[in-house]
Amino acid sequence: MDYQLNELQQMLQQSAEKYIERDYDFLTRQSRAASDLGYSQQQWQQFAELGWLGLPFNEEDGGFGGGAGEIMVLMEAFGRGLVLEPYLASIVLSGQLFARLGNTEQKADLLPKLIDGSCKLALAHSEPGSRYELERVQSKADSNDASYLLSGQKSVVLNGNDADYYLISARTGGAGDIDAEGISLFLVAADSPGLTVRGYRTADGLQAADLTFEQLEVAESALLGEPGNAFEAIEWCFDQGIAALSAEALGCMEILHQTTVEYLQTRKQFDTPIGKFQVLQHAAVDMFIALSQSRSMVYLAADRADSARDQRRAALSAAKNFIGRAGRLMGQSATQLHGGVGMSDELNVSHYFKRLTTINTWLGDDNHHLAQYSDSLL
Amino acid sequence: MDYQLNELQQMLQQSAEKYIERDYDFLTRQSRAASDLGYSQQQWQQFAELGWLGLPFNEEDGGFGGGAGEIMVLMEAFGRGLVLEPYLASIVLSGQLFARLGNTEQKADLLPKLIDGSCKLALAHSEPGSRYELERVQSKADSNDASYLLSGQKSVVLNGNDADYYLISARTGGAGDIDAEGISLFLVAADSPGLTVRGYRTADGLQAADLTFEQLEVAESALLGEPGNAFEAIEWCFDQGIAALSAEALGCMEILHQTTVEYLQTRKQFDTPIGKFQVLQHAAVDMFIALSQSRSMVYLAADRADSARDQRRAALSAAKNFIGRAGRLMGQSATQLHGGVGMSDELNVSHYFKRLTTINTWLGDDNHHLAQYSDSLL
Amino acid sequence: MQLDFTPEEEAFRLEVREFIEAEYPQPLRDKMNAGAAPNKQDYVTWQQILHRKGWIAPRWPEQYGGTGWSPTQSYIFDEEISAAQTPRVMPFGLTMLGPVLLSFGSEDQKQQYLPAILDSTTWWCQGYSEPDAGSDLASLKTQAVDKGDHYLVNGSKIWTTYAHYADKMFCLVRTSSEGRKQQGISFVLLDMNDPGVEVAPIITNNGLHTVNQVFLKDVKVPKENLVGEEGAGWTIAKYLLGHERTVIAGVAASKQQMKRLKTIAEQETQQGQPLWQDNRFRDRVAEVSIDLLALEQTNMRVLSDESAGRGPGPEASLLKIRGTEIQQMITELLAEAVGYYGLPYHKEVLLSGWGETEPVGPDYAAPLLPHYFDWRKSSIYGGSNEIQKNIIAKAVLGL
Amino acid sequence: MQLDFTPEEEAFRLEVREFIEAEYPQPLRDKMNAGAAPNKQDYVTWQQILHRKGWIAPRWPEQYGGTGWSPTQSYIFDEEISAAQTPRVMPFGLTMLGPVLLSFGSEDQKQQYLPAILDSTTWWCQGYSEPDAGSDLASLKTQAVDKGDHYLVNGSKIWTTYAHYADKMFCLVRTSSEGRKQQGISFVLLDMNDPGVEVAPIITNNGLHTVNQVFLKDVKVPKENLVGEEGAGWTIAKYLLGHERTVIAGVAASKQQMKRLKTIAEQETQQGQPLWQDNRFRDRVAEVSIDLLALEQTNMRVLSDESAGRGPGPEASLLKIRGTEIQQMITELLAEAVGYYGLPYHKEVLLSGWGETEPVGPDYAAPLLPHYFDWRKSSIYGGSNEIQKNIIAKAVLGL
Repeated sequence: MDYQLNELQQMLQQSAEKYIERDYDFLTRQSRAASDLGYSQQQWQQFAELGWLGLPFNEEDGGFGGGAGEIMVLMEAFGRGLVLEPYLASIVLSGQLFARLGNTEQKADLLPKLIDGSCKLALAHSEPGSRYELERVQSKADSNDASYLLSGQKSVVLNGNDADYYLISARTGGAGDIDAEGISLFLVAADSPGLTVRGYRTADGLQAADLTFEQLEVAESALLGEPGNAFEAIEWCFDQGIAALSAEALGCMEILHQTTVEYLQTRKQFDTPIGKFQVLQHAAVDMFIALSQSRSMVYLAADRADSARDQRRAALSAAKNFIGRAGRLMGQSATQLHGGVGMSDELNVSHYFKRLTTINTWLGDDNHHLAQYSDSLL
Repeated sequence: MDYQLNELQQMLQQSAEKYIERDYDFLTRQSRAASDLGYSQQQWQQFAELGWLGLPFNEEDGGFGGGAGEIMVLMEAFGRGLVLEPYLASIVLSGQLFARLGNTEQKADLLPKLIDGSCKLALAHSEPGSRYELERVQSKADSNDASYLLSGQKSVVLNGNDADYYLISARTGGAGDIDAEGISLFLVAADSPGLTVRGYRTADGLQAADLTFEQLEVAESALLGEPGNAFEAIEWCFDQGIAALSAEALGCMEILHQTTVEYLQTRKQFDTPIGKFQVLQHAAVDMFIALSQSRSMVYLAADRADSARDQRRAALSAAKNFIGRAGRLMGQSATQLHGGVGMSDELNVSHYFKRLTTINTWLGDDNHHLAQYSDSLL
Repeated sequence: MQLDFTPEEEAFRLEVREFIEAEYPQPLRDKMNAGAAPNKQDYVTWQQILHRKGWIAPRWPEQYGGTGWSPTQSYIFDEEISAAQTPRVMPFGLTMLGPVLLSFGSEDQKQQYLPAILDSTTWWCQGYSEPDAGSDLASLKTQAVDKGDHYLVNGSKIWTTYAHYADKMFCLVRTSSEGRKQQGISFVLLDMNDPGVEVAPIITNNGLHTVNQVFLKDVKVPKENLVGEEGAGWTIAKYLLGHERTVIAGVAASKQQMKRLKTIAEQETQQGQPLWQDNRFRDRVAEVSIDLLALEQTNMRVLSDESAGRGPGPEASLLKIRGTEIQQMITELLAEAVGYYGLPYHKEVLLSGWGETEPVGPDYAAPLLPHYFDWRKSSIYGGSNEIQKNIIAKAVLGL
Repeated sequence: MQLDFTPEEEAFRLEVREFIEAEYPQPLRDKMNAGAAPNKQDYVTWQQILHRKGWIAPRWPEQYGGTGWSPTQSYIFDEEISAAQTPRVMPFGLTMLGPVLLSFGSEDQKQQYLPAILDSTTWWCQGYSEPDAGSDLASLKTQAVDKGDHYLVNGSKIWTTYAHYADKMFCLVRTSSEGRKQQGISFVLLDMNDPGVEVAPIITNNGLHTVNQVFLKDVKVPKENLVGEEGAGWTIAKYLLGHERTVIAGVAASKQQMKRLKTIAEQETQQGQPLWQDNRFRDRVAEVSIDLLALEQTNMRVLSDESAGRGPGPEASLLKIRGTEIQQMITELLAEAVGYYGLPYHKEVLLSGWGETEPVGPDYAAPLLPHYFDWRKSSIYGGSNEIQKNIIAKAVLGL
């Protein structure tokens, strides 16, 4: 039993934390968020140079062979910096899914560009009405000679606003809309005729898009993996995403906790630092308790991210539920303890609060994962 | 809109509170609880003399024509005194149920004895496995010439230990075990051959019993109301019980709150009354908030106890849920704020805590009633 | 005890409802129903409609333009207004300054200010909080130096709601630093157009501009703008805090939001069913619904005590705490209900609804998460809930 | 990072499990499985079984009878002991006094007391709390007056667990009233059979007798029974509080109780189905189960830090708070699961199980509600959870 980071992870942690400290102060972050792109392509290139974009890919694919533990370390630092660049969307979710399903040729084609930062992906899976249910896919892919015709809608595709390619799931078979069998995954260029991308910002300052496609034709070679067989991989990549998001949340919580304690130490009311008021002290302690346990759950999530399916899913649901609840407590308490100042857009507190809130929604909220976990107890 | 007690209620309140203050101090209560009977027959006769045993019955039946509002006032005082006598079992639940279903002859026979204190009833409805579901009755009553043969079991019959008669529900028809149709109610003497009564104390110092009966023969005249038609009345009397229990809980909470605040004012630690510690202050405020709102819900419960079925059931479930949660908070907080002293059997705090806990279970706990209320929103 | 409304009260409710039905302008109604934030003109439009009917100041004395309603009638009126989702009546002039002037103002001040409050031609804002005096209001530092016929005011106010709409501000200032810090506070009126008044917007966590910081630099406030005695500011502020406590529970608005929640959950789908069918979700709503019922009953019980001549008891103090907690829970459930479609942020929709634009996701989704963020303020402002509990502990429990 | 146990650790687990399986006496096992309270003989029997195996004092140095296990092994041992539901090892001699004597005691004291702790022939109790010194331990008043070769002790201790079983007591007394109140406290050992020692039972809310008040009247304590220096009592007490913090989370016991909860909920019926099938009930269990998982992971992370040579960090302080909160929630869910059959109270069953008697309701039901009542103590004793939070606020957060 060993909860210590290994050497590679410690190295990664140091470089990531140093990067955040040096290149990602809050004001710079805000100006990047306000730019047209919503993040910095220059920073993305930095990520490439630091080797982060290749982190989870096999060495034969040009990557570094890292796993959930390494991504965890990186994402925790990204959480501390409220990083805007689409690492979760392009690398953790789509990149890993692509690498898992794609054949040698497809990978040779795309992975180098993904790793060198010249190309970005987004995962288009959820649909209006599917909520957090992964099996529910209504989009259809009809086989048509040597091509497929895709029709359907995809909801709130993370970083869907500026991806070069989408991974679009669509049904090539299966009994009805909620069969895990019959779901296929396609690589679709953003500029494909028949694809409409409606982009927007999200509440946390990131961006996403809704996709609509009608009789969108893709070549057979756009299919990733066997037809109808993508579900298991999609589920797996959602779990990778959960582990990564949880680590990002942990980073957010660290800053919120630290900022709040400092505020309590310095802000004075009634002629005394407000941190002398016992009720506020205990609220800060509750934050500390949530934070400490969140770290443990983030470790657990990373450790279980490659376990056998049932064990993996239960552990990841437990982690996502815990992190969701802890994040809510941290965000709400930090706001409350900061008083009016916590409501202001100018301070970082409200932005960490918002990011923790949207993290809870992404990939299934705390209540969804409570239900998943609860059902796993049967 | 008027939330003021009327004159009759104010009078009742005064006399009941005076009675509790004079005749029901905690030590006397404890010695009564420790007696063989578990309460005082002498006090029961007092209840009769004060007119309380006839309170809810019609004037033509020898009663005083009171309703849920009057019972509320009485039960609140009983809660303050942790009264042991079987008013809820014998009068509120069984007495009112009997009066509602019984015919003129049956009532003329029994009600005078109920009202003068010489006879007590208990309601035997719930069964092993029925939990809080009122429709689920497995006990059977087979018609047999001019009699019925009753077979079944009844669980945790409140004050079942020393009742003179039981109101036993049993199935004379209906489709399966969970049909609201087909449930009949019988008046059965405690000394009937074939009836086994296993009595015991309950965690709050009251008493109850499990009943077993096999081919227990009762005359046709033991049937109350039309055959198969008792369910609606049983449901109604459970709601009367809920309103009464909620009022009793309110009385318990008042004392717990008052005792706790006094303790905070007087108990010293770290050279200061512990009521100066902000965290304990806020805990006491949370108790105060729960108490105030509980009073409102108790009023609502009494007011709605005779409304049309759907409105009544929803309001009573809401009240029972709220009171259950508030009672838990009051009991747990009072214990915690009293520290070790709150754990001791010698002080009244632990007994109010226990009574509030068992009140939550009786007639369906907070979670059961949340589900009921939730389903009523559909 | 008779918890239902009387037939007379129900008839009054109908009258209010019919009035709103007839007079609430459709374009404004559409905008409000879309969850958009009303602007200055929207507020004024609706207030002037109420004013023309004579219903703008229910709790003022009749001779000054009040309605002469019972507390219960006022409550019913609030319920109907909330149910119709009209813009709320801005409290600064009507429920804050008005009662203060009526109790503490000179006859001149009443003549000068009350009519323009009633007809909404003057927009007031409230100058209480300061950067270094939030929950500890009495430590405010804005100085008013006596210059004979006027005070020279210097300092800064913060979190000033709609200062950028306001014509005038009522304001707590320090006229003395002697004695207990509560003693040197005075209550003055100033003009937002006066030289030296500067309004700086503060954007809050929903991305919108509602509150401000107001800088006061050598602002001249004529002595006749002092309300009450010099040094009576704290007494006036406390009077206001105790005023209208039954309104702050926000029960009517929360009931309206609960209806909205149900409507939305009936439209959202989960596992192919309406979300509302899911016990797990609906049970959480049910618990809040019961809490709201308990708050409502407590609110009404307090009202009933008032009507029976027993001034609001200590129960009134808890209404703000529970009221805001419940409001916040509802905003949370609303955002939860729409799942992923809570995430897109459309500032223009928050300001004016989708209008002709095709919505992203369901048309009701866009404002929900920003509302959730925004409502965190409710447990902070008006005396934070922690402060409220301190007050109950001390004043009610004697701790 | 490798969160699973190593094969060696799993082999050790198996060894422990097999030992218990072979040596845990069936009658005692039956009694414990029925949820009955062990008596003195039960505790001693089990402790002596562990002692014969050499496993009674895992955390003592090997030379004094310890096992030489790693923190992880000790943790695994605790897990298996808890899973088997054996009587717990009484902490007073083994995990409290033992380490104190090892760190602060004289060689004579070690020789005299440690062997009888190991073989359970001396039962110790702890004399800390006093009627007027609960959470504020340092204000204790029991006086020890220096009489040359002995102290004359007068005062009273309260909440003394199993004082009525005890042969001896270790005890904090005041040997001086000079200086800070922490400074005048000393740590002494006394004999429960000494003249002047009187034990008065306190019945707690489960109706049982576990704790006591102990009156000390002119009790002579020889000077050689002083542990450490005179006035070092507070240092020793604090040392003890910091000791073994990873055990107090009670994770292993809570995991065992969660299993029991599931078993019971599978047997209880609701609407004709096992209660366990009801999402509404199971979701509440699931949430506690996730909380317990988070606590367990935190506990193990702290252990791992310890093994890596980094002493328990500040995280350790939260284990008591969350551990007791979770224990309490589980007792609540257990009582809820059995519905009406939680209500009957059978004192004799709490002491020795149903035995030959036909149970009232399901045989597992009787102890559940009394356990719920009893476990409220866990957030009070050992430094109440409020005190624990004060400590974290001050020591960890610097507030």
